[in-house]
Amino acid sequence: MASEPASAQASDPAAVEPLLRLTDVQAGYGRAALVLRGLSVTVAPSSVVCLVGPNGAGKSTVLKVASGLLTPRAGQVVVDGVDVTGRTPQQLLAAGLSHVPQGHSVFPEMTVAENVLLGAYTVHDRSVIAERADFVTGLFPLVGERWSALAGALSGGQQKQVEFARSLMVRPKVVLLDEPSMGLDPKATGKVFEQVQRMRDAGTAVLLVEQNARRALEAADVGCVLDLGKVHITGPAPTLLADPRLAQLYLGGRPKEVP
Amino acid sequence: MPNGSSNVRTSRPTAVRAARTVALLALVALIVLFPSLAPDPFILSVGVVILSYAVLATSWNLVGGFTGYISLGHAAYSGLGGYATALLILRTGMDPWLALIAGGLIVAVIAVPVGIASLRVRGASFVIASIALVLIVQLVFQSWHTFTGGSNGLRVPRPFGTEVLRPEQHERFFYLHAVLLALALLTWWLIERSRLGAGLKAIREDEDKAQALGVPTFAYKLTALVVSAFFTALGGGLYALWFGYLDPIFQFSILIGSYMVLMSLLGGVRSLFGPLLGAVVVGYAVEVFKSQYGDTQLHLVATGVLLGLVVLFMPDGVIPALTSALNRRRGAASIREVSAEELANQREETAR
Amino acid sequence: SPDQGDDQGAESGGPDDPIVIGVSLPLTGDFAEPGKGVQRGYEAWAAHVNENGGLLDRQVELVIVDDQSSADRVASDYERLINQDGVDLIFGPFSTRLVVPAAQVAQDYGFLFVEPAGAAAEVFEQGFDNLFYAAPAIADDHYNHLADHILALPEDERPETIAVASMDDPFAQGTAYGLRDALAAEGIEVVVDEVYPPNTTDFSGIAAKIADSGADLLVVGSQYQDGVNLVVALQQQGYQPEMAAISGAPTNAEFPAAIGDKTEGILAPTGYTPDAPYPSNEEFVAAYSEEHDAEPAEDEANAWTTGQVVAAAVEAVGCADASPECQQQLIDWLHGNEVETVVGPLSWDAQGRPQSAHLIQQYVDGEITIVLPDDVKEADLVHPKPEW
Amino acid sequence: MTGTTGSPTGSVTTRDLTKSFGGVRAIDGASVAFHEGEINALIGPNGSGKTTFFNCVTGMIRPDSGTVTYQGRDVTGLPPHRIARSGIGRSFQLCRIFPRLTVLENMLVAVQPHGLLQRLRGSRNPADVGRARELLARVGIDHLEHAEARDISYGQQKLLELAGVLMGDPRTIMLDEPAGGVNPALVDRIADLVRELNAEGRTFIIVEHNMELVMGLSDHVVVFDRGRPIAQGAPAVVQDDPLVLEAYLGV
Amino acid sequence: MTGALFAQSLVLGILLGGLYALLAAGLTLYFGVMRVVMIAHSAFLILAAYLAWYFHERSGLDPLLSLVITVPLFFVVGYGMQRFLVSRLRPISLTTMSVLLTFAVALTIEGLLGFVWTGTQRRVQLEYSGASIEVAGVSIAVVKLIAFALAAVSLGALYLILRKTSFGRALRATTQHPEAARLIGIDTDRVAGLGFGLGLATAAVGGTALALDYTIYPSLHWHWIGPLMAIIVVGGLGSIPGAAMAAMLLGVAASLLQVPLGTTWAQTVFYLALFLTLMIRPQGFFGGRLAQRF
Ligand SMILES: Nc1ncnc2c1ncn2[C@@H]1O[C@H](COP(=O)(O)OP(=O)(O)OP(=O)(O)O)[C@@H](O)[C@H]1O
Ligand SMILES: Nc1ncnc2c1ncn2[C@@H]1O[C@H](COP(=O)(O)OP(=O)(O)OP(=O)(O)O)[C@@H](O)[C@H]1O
Ligand SMILES: CC(C)C[C@H](N)C(=O)O
Ligand SMILES: [Mg+2]
Ligand SMILES: [Mg+2]
Repeated sequence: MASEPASAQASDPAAVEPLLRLTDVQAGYGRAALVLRGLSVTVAPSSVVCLVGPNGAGKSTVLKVASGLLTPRAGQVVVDGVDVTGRTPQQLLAAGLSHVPQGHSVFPEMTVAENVLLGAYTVHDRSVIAERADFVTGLFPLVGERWSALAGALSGGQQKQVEFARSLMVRPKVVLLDEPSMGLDPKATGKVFEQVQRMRDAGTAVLLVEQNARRALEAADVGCVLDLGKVHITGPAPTLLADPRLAQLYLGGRPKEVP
Repeated sequence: MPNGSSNVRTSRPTAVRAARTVALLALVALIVLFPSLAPDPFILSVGVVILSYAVLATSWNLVGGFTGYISLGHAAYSGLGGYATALLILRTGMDPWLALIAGGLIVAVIAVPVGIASLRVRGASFVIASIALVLIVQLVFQSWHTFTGGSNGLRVPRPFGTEVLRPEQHERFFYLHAVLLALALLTWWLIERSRLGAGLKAIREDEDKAQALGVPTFAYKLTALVVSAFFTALGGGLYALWFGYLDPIFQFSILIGSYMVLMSLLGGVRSLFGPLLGAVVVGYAVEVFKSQYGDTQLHLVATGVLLGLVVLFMPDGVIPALTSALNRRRGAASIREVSAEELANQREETAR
Repeated sequence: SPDQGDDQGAESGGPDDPIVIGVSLPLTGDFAEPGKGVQRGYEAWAAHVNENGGLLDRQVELVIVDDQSSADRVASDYERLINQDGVDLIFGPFSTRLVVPAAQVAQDYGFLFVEPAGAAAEVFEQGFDNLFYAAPAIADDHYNHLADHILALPEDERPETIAVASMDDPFAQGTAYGLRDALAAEGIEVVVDEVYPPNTTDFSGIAAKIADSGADLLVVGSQYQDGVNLVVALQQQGYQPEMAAISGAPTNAEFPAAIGDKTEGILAPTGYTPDAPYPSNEEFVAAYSEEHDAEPAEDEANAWTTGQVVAAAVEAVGCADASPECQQQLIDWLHGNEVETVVGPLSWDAQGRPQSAHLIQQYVDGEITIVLPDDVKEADLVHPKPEW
Repeated sequence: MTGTTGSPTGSVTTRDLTKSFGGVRAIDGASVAFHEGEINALIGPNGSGKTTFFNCVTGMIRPDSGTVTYQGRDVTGLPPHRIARSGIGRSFQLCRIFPRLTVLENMLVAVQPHGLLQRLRGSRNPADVGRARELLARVGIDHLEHAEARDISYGQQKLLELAGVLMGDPRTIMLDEPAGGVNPALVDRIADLVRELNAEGRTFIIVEHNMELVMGLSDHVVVFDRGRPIAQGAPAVVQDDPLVLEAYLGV
Repeated sequence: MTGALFAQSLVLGILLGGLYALLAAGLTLYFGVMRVVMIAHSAFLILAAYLAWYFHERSGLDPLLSLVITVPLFFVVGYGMQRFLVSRLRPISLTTMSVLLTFAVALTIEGLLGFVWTGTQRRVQLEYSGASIEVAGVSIAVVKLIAFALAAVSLGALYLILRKTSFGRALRATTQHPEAARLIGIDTDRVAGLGFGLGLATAAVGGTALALDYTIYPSLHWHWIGPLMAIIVVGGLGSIPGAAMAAMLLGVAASLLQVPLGTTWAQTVFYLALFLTLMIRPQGFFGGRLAQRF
């Protein structure tokens, strides 16, 4: 079933130098077996690459390796032409890569304001911070409404919104999003995907992991199907969406006939 | 259904089981023969002390190991057990053995309100409450001269008459402690394999979730604490009958409580014989530290360093550490990897 | 170290073998300081005996172990000394709290138990028949001379109120309450009666109460440091008693250094003075001073006394081994005889209480001086005491 | 609009349920009835009080006022384990599993017995183990049986939690976002599983933002906004309700 | 109780409460921001007191000057302790294991103190040890006043650092979600280390204050553990203002109760307050929602 594990760049005719490249990465947790077994992904500027795959395939692990939370046992991580393998998340953030992890990652005992402003921990220009804070409160009204509530007191979906808002306080070159729409209501989901598109338009490279696969692939340029720690299929997102075998295996339901 | 065997750890080789049985029998034989092997009454008395430690550690583990509520103040229960036994004998003239059991029961009853107050809060608050408990009983027993003998201490009448010589006393108490230890171990084992045990372990991991699954968490925790306090008190009472003297400062000391924790942790809180092993190691080490470092405070340093090392490098204890080392040696395959391949096949099949 | 006596009988005690004496002492923990004093005393005694030809013509050898001031430890120490180290004789530890559990072990094995520091009355009420306290008087009687003196004062000089503060310790309480009860019985009013746990460090509350009462006579039952702390706290509160009787602390050599020039007029009982005219005392002071460059204090003296008492019994009976017969002979001998010691002649009642009395000392012109009883005093008791 | 469908057998029913946190009214006088024997869905925007509602019903938090009845019995304010015993099983939105127990042990905890003797019986009874394995297979994580639960991926943990709830064999199953983070292919299988169990007579109350799943699966939908129901009824009806479109779907 | 005695006891209680407040604040810091129950805090306190005493013995200078050495020293030691010991604990059992780890540290310190300086009780002798000023019939010992001032100043500084600086926010973020903190660019290792250093620095200040007016000996830390632990629970685990208020309240209560009840029984007020808190309001009386969740 594994077709040519081609580079994601294949889909990008311009063949510009990618902003993020993972090459032959092998990684695992502690002494346990390898989770990623020789995996390669590239993300070009102004593009959205979407990783889909079954639970436990290793999608989150890919992002952790890319952002330095997990050091790979072999292989390379290159950001904007610089080999950053083994660097810490802060160093990577400084190099222009940000990662919004899966699950819940607000600081529960701090206010929404503190959470959002901490997103700009590495930014020192106060006017920039204020401007971006205005932007995110505009995007997610909830964030403004609950500005001085403790983040831990918000509902699950509200927390995800705060997290996403927090991540927008910096403007990195590469953004890694791990299931940003999980737990969000349809309205908020729409806004997240909209924002992803905007980031792309601004030249950012986005690596997106989603279980809301159809929706994500619709928003993405390139899709990668990950299973058992390897990329099995890479191709333009629309092509993957139309593949019936893929649909049955990974996307669920029937392929959509609607426009 | 792959196999209906009740033994979930996929068919443990019978050899291992046989080895376990042999080890168990050897342990029993060792304990039975120890008094006749001991070269002098002093060694025998050290044996009594170690067994007493083992009783206390095993009892501690009934609450610490199952529920993960770490009590640094368990000395309160052993001390209360000792005092309850002694005071019953002195004040009511009760038969010493009856007093021992009654003392255990009284302490178990005392543990109920203590549990109601302190088990409602997890982690930090519980530890702090346990420390406070031991300090408060220390204050009370020290100050309440008329009833407890206060800081003068309390002499406990010997249960065997004066005609039973001291070495003979040691031997009898050695066996009595062994019996109590066996009872505590049996209780632990029964709970471990029971559904009550499964519920307690779930509490250790996530209390709310356990409750949502129908585990009456509060009742379970309280049960564990009360059973633990009961055995700890019996341990304290038996020791008091043997030792013959109670001093509030040494009975209600955090250090004794911390020994119980150290011993359990060192051996392994999740294994039946962990605390026993820990007691042997720590009990022996305490004697060695003492004879090595004699008149300096270095024995405290040694205890501290040992505890620190265990917490940092062997938080699961010796027994689990050894088992997992053995498993690795045997090259046990990672379950996940093998079945991941199976999973792939399975997926292929569904796809077809 | 001594041979690991697998047989603990007289057989091992050949004429050339040393007599091994086992002691457990609090060398660390709460009683470490006085414990070390006792250790110095025992060691000085042993060295002195050996220089002078030993005991029964055998050398003596001390085995001293540390019980960390713990009652559990002290019992197991004697258990080991008797059973494993095969000692021939044992000496007692320091402090009432440790003496009781240790005496129990000694009794179970039939050993003679002479002890230097279990002064509290309780020690003698436990039914031990092998125990002897090697000092002039039990705690309750330490202040007897002072009580008599106060009660003999003319009406207008006699204190009308007493404030008592004592450590919660049988010895400290014994001394303080001995005086309190003697005075209270004669109608002197007790206005403050405080007990504080061992190891108390904050005395300001107690001091506030005492200062508030303005009592004429201050009676403190202390071991050492607590006495110092209480005095400082009382100074902070500006309390000035007419008379201050403090047991434990003042006889300690470090006391004047610890509270500076505020010692003047403080009274304290003592069982020992280096100036005592007893012949063996001169020998003791000479031997001790030579080695330590300082005169012995009470703890050292009590230890030495212990050695003298046991030695007297051994010489008289002619045996020194662990056998029950020998030990019983030693015990019996002590019950029936008087022993000359550095604290004077000592004899005991059936429970081991010594039958003499303590002296009363006072700081006069910066020196601690004997002021009572009249027949041995070095200076007159100063009353009322100067301000501190 | 409180037009409860006159279903005679109410499963979980609440009357004027209210719960505030500080100034926030999480539940605001909600009177809702879920249908026994059906697959009910509870939807609504983020922060509309769905999870809080679940927590009030299952006793995890105490409502400020109002009542909760289950199969006609008032269960307001009972401790969570009592409510679980009465037949309500639930999952958590922020996935709760027992991290240091193995996957199989996680399953066995859910078998909670009655009576002292039962509790002292061995916990690894072959029948239970068999059933646990079967459920794990149905959610697709049977191969992880011996792995410690903390070592499995986020989605796998959610599946484990679901299987754990089913293991307790509850009559009524309340699931808080069962499909969140779960692979779509597996979501289909879970949907099948829910239908099967429903066919056996079990009641479901499902909170979910995956509209496709909700509309395809449920018989009865309740829509929450700001702590109270704004619409309820059959999926097709609710879907076109202007209030719902406005508040939730955002069109 | 006479009015004068009441006033005197009240003042003594407030002075003592100040010291308790400072120390409890340090404990709260470890717990509030790091989930660490630092049993060794009072052992470090005694260590600092010993250093102050030793400094005084050696140099003859005022023990307060030792702060110049001990505060930075303790800061560094705290940093190291977090980085090399505490950070090795597994997050899942951090709170309980930290109790045991820091307990081990406390034993080690106690043992070393005993080894180096023996079990003898020590006391700094100053010209002004016995000095006091009298205000409206109440004598206030100069040393106690100095200790109180030290405590108040450090407490204020601590509060400002935590609430008003970006370091303070980073510290709290690090505790609440280390992974997310790292992902937004916080050097979590450093921040946690510095936080611990800060906590330990308060022990240095407290210890020096203690040395001014108390006798010290190696096992003295046991006397502080109980009341301090009780205070942080009553105040609400994790809340610094809560701890300070509880410290004041209980300090005064113990001091006043001592008059009718005596030293020993008055001491029980701490524990009774603790158990009452657990029964009535487990999250503490002055803030902190943490107790129930951890
Ligand atoms: N902390 C961990 N320790 C050990 N193994 C882990 C750990 N986290 C994940 N794994 C294992 O690594 C594999 C990949 O996990 P990963 O989290 O990358 O999956 P995923 O593709 O993101 O899945 P999901 O869609 O469920 O989030 C899984 O099989 C999981 O069991
Ligand atoms: N413990 C709490 N403390 C304070 N406020 C809370 C608490 N729990 C919930 N809330 C508030 O109650 C409201 C409802 O929250 P709830 O979690 O019930 O929403 P929900 O419908 O489950 O949302 P979602 O779809 O995002 O999960 C929210 O505004 C939330 O901020
Ligand atoms: C006179 C002292 C040496 C007595 C000793 N302090 C005791 O506790 O009994
Ligand atoms: Mg993932
Ligand atoms: Mg929710």
